[in-house]
Amino acid sequence: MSATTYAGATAYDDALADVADGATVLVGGFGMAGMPVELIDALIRQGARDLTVVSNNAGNGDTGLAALLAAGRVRKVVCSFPRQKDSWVFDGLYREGRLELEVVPQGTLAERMRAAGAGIGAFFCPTGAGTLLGEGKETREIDGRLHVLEHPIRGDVALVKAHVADELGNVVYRKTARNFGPVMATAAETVVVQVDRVVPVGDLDPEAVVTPSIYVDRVVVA
Amino acid sequence: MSATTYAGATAYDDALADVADGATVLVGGFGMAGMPVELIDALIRQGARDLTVVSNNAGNGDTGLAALLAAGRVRKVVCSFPRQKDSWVFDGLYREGRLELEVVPQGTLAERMRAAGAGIGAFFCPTGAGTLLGEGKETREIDGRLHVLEHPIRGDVALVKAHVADELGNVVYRKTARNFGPVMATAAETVVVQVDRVVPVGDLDPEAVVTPSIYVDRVVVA
Amino acid sequence: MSRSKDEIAAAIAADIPAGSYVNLGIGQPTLVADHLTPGSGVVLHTENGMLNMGPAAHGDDVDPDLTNAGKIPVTELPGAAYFHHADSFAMMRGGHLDVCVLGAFQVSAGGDLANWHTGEADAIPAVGGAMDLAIGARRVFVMMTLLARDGTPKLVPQCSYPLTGLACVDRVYTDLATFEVGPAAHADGGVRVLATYGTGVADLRELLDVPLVDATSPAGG
Amino acid sequence: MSRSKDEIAAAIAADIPAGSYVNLGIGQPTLVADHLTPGSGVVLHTENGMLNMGPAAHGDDVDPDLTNAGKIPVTELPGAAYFHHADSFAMMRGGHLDVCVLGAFQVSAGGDLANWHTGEADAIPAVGGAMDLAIGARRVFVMMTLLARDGTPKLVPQCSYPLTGLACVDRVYTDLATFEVGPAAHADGGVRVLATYGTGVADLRELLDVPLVDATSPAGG
Repeated sequence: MSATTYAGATAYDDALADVADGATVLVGGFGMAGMPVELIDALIRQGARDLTVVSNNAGNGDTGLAALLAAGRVRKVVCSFPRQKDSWVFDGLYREGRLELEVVPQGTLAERMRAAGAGIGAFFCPTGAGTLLGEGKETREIDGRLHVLEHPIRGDVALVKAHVADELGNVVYRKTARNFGPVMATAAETVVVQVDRVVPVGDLDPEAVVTPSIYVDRVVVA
Repeated sequence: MSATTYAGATAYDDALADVADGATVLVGGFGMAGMPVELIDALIRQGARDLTVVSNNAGNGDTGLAALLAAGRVRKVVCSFPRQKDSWVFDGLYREGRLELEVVPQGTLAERMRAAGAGIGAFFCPTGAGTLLGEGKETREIDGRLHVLEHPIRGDVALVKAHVADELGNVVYRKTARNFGPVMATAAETVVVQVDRVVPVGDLDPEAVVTPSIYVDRVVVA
Repeated sequence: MSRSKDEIAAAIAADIPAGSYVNLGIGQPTLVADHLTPGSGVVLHTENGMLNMGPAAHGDDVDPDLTNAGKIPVTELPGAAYFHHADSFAMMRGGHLDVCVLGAFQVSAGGDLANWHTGEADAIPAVGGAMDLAIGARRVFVMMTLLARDGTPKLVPQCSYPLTGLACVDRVYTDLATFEVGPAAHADGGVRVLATYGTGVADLRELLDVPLVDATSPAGG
Repeated sequence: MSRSKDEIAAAIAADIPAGSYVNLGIGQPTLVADHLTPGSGVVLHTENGMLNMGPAAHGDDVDPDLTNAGKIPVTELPGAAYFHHADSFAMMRGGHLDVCVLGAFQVSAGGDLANWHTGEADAIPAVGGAMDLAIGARRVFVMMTLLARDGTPKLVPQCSYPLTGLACVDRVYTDLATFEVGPAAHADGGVRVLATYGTGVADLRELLDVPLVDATSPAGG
């Protein structure tokens, strides 16, 4: 269905008004590049609890994802790299046993969301085979190489930061801030994209659209 | 490794000089859009035999893929839609038992090549499950839905038609002529791309490159 | 009177919600495009790699690099996007299309679809994107005549032709009636008749070998 | 004399063929970039979605939307291309990178790599892209000191730390020597010593618990 544009003072809050307790939330970004900070802040204000957050990292410093964790809203984190120099919020909650953690190799994290978006039921992946992160998974040798069976990761909501959207919901990104955004936009029931700018339909080059409008439910511009 | 550019009168022939008998050749195009006609003609002149051709269709009229089939160079065709109004060359050879045929649903054809390019060992796919084309394949019910296990399709050579390349081998396409090109470019050992034009490095927008140079071995411009 | 192809296409167009993303199969389903109003905001997908496909191209607008899945030259509407085949079929298989409209040889009461192969021993098999479309879209509408040329019904208890997909069809639009099929409809005890054209539900019961539930509205028929 | 980090990095750079596509892991491996000559045509990949990454950005060149995998601001070289994470890791997993250079806690004679987890019970696990890089690149070079701070060797018969990948390392560049490891080297009866620095193969045999094959060239060492 067509995308809806949210603008004005309460745009971020309006776009996230219906996030349910227990939701799985895909959060874009790699470090701060592509991190949808304003959407995360709105999610904190919105108050949904018992969330599963899927993101590459588990928060830095005391803002953004770290603030969401500190507010006690998150039950489980699925990520590739939780431990960072400034991940003290995550580290503390995890050591206190107040957060579940699933560590997934970064490429497998991206591919599992891609599978969800692409209607792939499961896939055999060589990454992690024979390691701690492959333990407990179905394994199979294919062409002489060990693989583990990996399953899709679907979100109820995806929070994505992009660069420019048109009024239909076609989206382009900027440099390495693209990272997980286009994949997460395919993998969630409701996809919310915050952008720097919305342009009229026809202003984006159809050859250069990265996330076609079919994937985008809500565009937020402040 | 860096791409090599072939130009001049014998460019197409030079770029395909080393195709071996028995090779699997991925051939881009959907109908005539994106069909690398000049490369196919060069492959006919080159003379490699016993080829497996992977392409969406199995040739139209008497030129291009149809001419390659008519020349007796092809052992097997892997495609989604061989039977067309003007596929008389394929139809005749197939009925005479001189061509092996593997029919693959179009999306599965694309996804199997994507898997080859992406290092995925195999994947469970709902398409074709419970049909003739799913017979003999491993099946599994996932989330209440029947899936078949599909395996990668790898090429020794890919013949791709694109629009513009830069001197490094970054490539952009034009409209729906893009179709199978970007996927096939990831799935073959040697990737040969014919383009309308080669531009200096730096002339393509890095945000709009569709096939990055890492996938391209040979760029041919007449 | 029974419905013409154009009337069937118009009925399908009327049932497609505004703002939907839609794929129209090769052949008769393409007629549906003529009945979508510009204001509906319906976006057409073509599986060879494009969203916001426009009408067929003529004269100077013909561009060999811009065709639909039937390889017919088409045009581009504002807001278009191009993508490669793996991305295009990921979009379909992943359930992102709201509706697709397909032709059929047969549809079963349970929503099984047969539209790719006549089953003749010497037929050359050719599936194209039919199986991907059948299982991918959120709602699959079939557009067909209710009876084959030889008078046998095409809405059947079980398909005798080779299947395209299992339990994938939601609605069947025919010259004589519109039906709801598939697991949901079947749980009621049979196929639901939503509307009839020039024939009554009683007549349809004579024609068809599947149990029918009369769900026509008083204004229908 | 043993080699400095910069000397190890220079040796690795010298062993990367011209025109290669290369990923340099976080930490010491990034030093290799300083020793690649502009004329070599080596293209750097960063797994957060870019080819033709340039050097670290400073001052006005810093752009928060342009970082490397270590989240350090970098620059863009002519011929760059951006892509999303699934495409970036497909590129790695699919074997399209010619070389990647990684740090390690341990490497086994068979080429197993341990570089993501110390194995301590209370350590918070964090793998990032290490496993994808280890199994993806055509050739994996490890850059490390031969001995840990406590003097124990890091080139071992079997890794005691949790593994990153099986039989994935091709070469190990250390302060004291360069080794060829993995199934190919092992078939000869052990790890091959390609060059030594400030120490002899006999000394290395004392230090290490793996069988060494002396493959140093007369000019080496």
